[in-house]
Amino acid sequence: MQSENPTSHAGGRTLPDGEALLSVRNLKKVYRTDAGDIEAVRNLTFDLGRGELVCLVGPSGSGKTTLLKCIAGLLASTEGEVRLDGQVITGPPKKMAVVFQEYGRSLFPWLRVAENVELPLKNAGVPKNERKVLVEQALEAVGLAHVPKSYPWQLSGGMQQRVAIARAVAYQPEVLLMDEPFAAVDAQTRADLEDLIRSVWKKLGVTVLFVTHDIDESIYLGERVIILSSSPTVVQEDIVIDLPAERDQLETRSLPRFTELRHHVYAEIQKAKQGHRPEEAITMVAK
Amino acid sequence: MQSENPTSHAGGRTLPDGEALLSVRNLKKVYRTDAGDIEAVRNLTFDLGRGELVCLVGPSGSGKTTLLKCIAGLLASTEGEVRLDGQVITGPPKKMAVVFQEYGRSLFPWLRVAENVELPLKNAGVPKNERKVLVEQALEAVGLAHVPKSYPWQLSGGMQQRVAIARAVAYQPEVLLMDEPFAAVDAQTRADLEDLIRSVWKKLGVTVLFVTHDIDESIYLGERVIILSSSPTVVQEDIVIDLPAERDQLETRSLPRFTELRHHVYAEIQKAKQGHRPEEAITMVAK
Amino acid sequence: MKTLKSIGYLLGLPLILLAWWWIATSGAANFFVPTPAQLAETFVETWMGERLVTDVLPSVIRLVVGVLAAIVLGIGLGLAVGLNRTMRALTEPVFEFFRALPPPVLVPVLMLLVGINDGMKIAVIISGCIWPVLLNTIEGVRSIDPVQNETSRSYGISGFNRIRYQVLPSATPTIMAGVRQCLSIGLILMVISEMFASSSGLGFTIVQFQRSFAVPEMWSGIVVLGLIGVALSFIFQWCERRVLRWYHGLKEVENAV
Amino acid sequence: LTGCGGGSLSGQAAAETGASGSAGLTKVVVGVLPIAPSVAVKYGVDKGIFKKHGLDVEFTTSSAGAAMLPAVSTGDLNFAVGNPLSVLTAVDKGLDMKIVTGYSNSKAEGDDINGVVVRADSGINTFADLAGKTTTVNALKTQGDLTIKESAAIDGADPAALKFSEMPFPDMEAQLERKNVDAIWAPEPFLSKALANKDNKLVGYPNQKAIPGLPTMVSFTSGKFAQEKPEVVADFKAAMTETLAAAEADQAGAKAMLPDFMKMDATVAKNLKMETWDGAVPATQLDALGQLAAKLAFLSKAPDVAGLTIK
Amino acid sequence: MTQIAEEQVVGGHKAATTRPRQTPKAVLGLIGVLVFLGAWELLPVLGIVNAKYLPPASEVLAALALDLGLTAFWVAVGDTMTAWAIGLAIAVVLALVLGLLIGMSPFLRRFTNSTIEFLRPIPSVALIPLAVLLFGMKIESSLLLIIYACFWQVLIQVLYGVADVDNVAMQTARSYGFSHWQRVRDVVFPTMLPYLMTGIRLAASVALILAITAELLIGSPGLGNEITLAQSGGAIAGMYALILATGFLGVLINVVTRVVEKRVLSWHPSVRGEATP
Ligand SMILES: Nc1ncnc2c1ncn2[C@@H]1O[C@H](COP(=O)(O)OP(=O)(O)OP(=O)(O)O)[C@@H](O)[C@H]1O
Ligand SMILES: Nc1ncnc2c1ncn2[C@@H]1O[C@H](COP(=O)(O)OP(=O)(O)OP(=O)(O)O)[C@@H](O)[C@H]1O
Ligand SMILES: [Mg+2]
Ligand SMILES: [Mg+2]
Repeated sequence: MQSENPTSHAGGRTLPDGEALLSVRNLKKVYRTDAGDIEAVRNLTFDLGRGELVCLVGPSGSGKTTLLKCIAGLLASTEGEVRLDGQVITGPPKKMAVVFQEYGRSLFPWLRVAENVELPLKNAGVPKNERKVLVEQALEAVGLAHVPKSYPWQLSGGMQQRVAIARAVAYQPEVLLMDEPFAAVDAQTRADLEDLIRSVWKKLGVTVLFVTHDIDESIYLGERVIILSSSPTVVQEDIVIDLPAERDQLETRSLPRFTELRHHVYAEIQKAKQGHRPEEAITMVAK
Repeated sequence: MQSENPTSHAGGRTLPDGEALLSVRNLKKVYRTDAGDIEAVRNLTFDLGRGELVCLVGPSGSGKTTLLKCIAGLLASTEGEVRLDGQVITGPPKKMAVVFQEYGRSLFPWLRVAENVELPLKNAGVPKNERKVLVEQALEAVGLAHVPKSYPWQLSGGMQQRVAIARAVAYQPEVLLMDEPFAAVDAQTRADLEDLIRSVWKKLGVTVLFVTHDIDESIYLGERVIILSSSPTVVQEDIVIDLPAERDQLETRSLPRFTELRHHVYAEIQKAKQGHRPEEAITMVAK
Repeated sequence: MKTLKSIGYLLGLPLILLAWWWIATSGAANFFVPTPAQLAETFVETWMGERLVTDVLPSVIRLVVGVLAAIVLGIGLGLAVGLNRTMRALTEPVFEFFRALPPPVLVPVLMLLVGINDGMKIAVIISGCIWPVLLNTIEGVRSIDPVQNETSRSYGISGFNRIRYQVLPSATPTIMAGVRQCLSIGLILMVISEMFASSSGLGFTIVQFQRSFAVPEMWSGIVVLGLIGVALSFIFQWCERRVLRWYHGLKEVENAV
Repeated sequence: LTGCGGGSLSGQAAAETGASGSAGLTKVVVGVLPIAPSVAVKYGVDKGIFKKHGLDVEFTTSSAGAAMLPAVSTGDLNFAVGNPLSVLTAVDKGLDMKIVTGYSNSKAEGDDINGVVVRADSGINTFADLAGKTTTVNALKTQGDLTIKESAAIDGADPAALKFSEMPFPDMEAQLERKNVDAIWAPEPFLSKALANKDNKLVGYPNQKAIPGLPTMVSFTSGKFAQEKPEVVADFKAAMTETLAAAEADQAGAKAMLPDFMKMDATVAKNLKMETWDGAVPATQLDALGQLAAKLAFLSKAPDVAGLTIK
Repeated sequence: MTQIAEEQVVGGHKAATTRPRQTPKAVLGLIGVLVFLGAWELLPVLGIVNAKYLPPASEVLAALALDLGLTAFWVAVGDTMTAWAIGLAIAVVLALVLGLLIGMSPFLRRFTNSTIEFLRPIPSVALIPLAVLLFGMKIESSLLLIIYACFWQVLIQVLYGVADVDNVAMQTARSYGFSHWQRVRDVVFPTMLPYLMTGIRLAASVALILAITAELLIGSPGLGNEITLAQSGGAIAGMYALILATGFLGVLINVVTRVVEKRVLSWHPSVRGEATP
């Protein structure tokens, strides 16, 4: 099936120098624990162009979160490097927002919902009235306009997750990293949020890297999907999603091409889980 | 559409006295906060027969977690009652296992993976060698046989969630309550776990109440699906899933009846989100 | 009804203990243990007059100044040390060294360095009651949830803002445990500080009573200490409830063990 | 740190390993203060004087009268050697105490064993000049402030105008030098040490001035013990009197025990000026002390010293 | 000591592998101590205090070195540490048990609040007559003072620790039918452990302080008694040497508690990964 699809290739796609906003090069991450070393990520290389919306899928435990944290400058890589705008990332860059997989723990329990969303803006020095508007809009967009005064622990799981999303959206970042941000919300809300992300992406021209487990979601949302192999992780495949730019929950999902892509990704992940590793990646490891 | 489907009806299905294992009667739960009262659940009535596998879906924040906690005896209801085997539940009943939505916080960070799974068995007085077998089997089943010595915080989100599932499965409960247990795992693993739950259910005859956001999953997994309305919550609909008992990820999902049910549930949830409330529920509130 | 209940909680155990004491002392009189009646009488005689202004008040002022300074210093130092691993390694042995020095041997050194004045007494109070605040702050900062730290870092919340909006609130429950310890230790050190180069003060008076075998008076002084302790603690708990409203809400949600 | 953990046993045998197990001896526990004159008790033990009188003495050092008097009253200590004013105060408050023997007295003439020291340039020349000034004593409401007040009164000042504050003896000289206090009341060896400094000068000897030959310590027991075990008390009285006489006669021998007894430097010990050890109860001085203490309101009334003394 | 430093990364990840190797912890600690001793050495030199009253560090260290060769010194250390260990152990066990009992019952928490707050600020020193009355001038008196002072330190920490139990963790335990005791052992205790460790660290030094103060005031044998003797004998350097020894004991005790902590709290964020790089 892979060969049938001209827009996909094993290994991450790289761009010529200067064109990439974010480049990941030979990234390797080994966690050192008392029980021995855990190689979470073996070798990752790919580029993200400015304003791209890329989805990242891969088996559980394949190192998606690890990769995201390396890109966010929260985790030092063992080998290789991540560059943003040509600069090697050593700490969290400015104007980057992250939605963490552990949404519950990422919200500050001592701040109310609106305050949680507001804090990064306040810290960035956004004037008060502007902040107010941004916070209200963001909460409205995720469907939480009615609970600004609640504490995070008074909310349901899905609501907490939406607060984290609202915080990221309100921050108006240039790069948005999201780690399974819709895992805890229902199907309908999820669809709404997918459309929200696409509209934010279009409106603000933000570069998005989006981790998800939902294959349909990755195809519906992304302009490109990167599939990670199972641990020790390399890029299994990098597919361009050649669906129309205007997407609609019902229409797009019923396109034959959508189904085709979906099957392709599904098959790839299954391969990944069974331990298949792309040739290219293996040679990369060797060199 | 609702009328087209003879196996569904608005309001929860009740069974004659003595037949139900678990009965929820006029359950109401109001959270009292300093910012005022929040009515999480308004009025829920339904029954679960012994050995049933029922899925619960509903919009985010509709009170699914609240309901589960009331059933588990962890939360006192404001009005109404929950009975297990005819006994009103006042505290956590024996032989019940819960997989919490906040899987990260539900694992004990001071115990290693295997120890986390083992602890409830140990406390229940299961002999050591038996315990060992159960733990190994459960970890094997969720695909985590290779990390028994890791601490939970050394695992990825999906892996943590699977540890929580393994703990519940190893416990061999009579009633199993699961709150979005597969939210953090990838599609392939999810499919495997779905089949695991069905096989455990068949083998042990355990009664399962399964909260999910994935509509396909609820239909694939359940013998019945209960749809909750949005907050203040009542039972929007209670549908019997008349799919063959032997289910297969590819086959079952491609059945026309599957698609039919899927559309039905989707439409119902959409209605729920838009604030539609079934007649019956409203009259129940009135009386 | 509610106030009645809280009064019951407030006085229940003290009254039981009082009754027990009363029964225990109603038999043979012991020179070193007065009866409740004796104590009550002495208490009024001893403390309700001029002593309140000349001895108790100055002591309490020194205590409050010392404790407040210790809290501020403890939290400030604790943040600096807790947030910085190198600082921690550098300072820990020295802190531990000072922590182990008994105040009675520290006071003479302080008298040499500071002189004999209120400053010295306050320094003694600080030197003793800073430790629980400092240690708890360090531990509180160290045990912050890593996900919270990552959140702050990824949103570029750093420096003062990070301390103000993330580190401090997150460590507050732990810090509060230290502050609570600090209050009673401060009171104890107030007494010790007045054992040196003093001629007035609550602690001085108690020690004086003890030395001159004015036993009921001494016990009444201890009662004064206890009452000040209770008062400080209630003020503290009131503040704590306000500061940690989110925390108590978070923990008490239907969390009966 | 653990380098010399094995410990070369170079230290002398511990001071307190009393001759135990000797048959026929009555065991008594004696509390003493950790100050130089207490060494006489050790002298008596080491020379076997107590044993001769049928007593097996175990002594404990305790720096606080606060602990010593309760211990005597409960019988935890059978005897104690301490400041007579403390005993009178305790009796005044209702504690049942009996004076058994005298112990040490200050010198009635010549250089006394404690004195008031000021800075040479302070302009304080007599006790009267201490009015309005702060003098440190080791403990308030004890013999120090009592005798200084009386001395000032004798010199014509109002005793109420004197101010006192408490401080351990070893810290006093430093505070005087820093001018944190105006005058200090120091016993030997601190007195000699302070006077060795040219910047300090002596104001006078308050004991000598107020009550010449004032007893600095006496030995005492509880009334209960005196009543129950009169023969032990009698033995103790005899042994103590003999001990003190022997120690007084063999000053050099007694002082030689000081470095071992209280870590005192050997040369300091050798040159130490010591109180007069004397087992006779100095009834006149004690009476005077009682009167004076009552006059200055240290006691509620003048005590009946004769009634307190064991004959 | 160096060995401990080598193993600084027990659990969790190393914050930065790309950065140059950090100076070992023990070396940094040593630098801290040296800076302190240097400052002390300078105090008399700069004329801030007279060397007669506060001898320079070098002189005191020399006196300490001399002490280290004496059996009597080690006997005194032994006496002090015996009282310290027994007192601390009893206080910790007592406070732990009572703290768990009180902390887990909202009723007891409220019921005992005023009494605890009344008793806590009573200085151990003021209890000396009572202690002597009850136990005489034996080790029990010192123990009473040590236990009384340490007990509250640990108790308060335990109370706060018990209140910190995570809801979800507790609900998990309840839903799996853990008995009361099992919940205490498996959920409450581990959660409280970091608080308890801080409490023990606080109490350990308070116990040392009180062991010495009790010896100082009651006169039971030990370092405190030696200090009094040195003090009244006018041996200033000797006295500071003993004080220095006390401080070093404190440092030593801390090293031990840190090692214990590293073992029992290896799972906790405070130990497993350095919160801030
Ligand atoms: N702090 C840590 N210490 C040790 N190992 C870790 C740590 N964090 C992650 N790992 C390991 O690294 C691997 C990748 O983890 P990561 O969280 O990146 O996976 P993931 O792709 O995000 O998975 P999921 O989809 O389940 O969230 C896993 O095997 C995990 O056990
Ligand atoms: N501790 C609490 N205090 C106050 N309100 C609460 C609390 N817990 C839940 N709620 C409220 O109750 C409602 C139902 O919450 P619940 O967690 O049961 O929803 P849910 O159906 O599980 O949602 P989700 O699918 O997002 O997890 C929400 O509106 C929430 O804000
Ligand atoms: Mg992840
Ligand atoms: Mg939920």
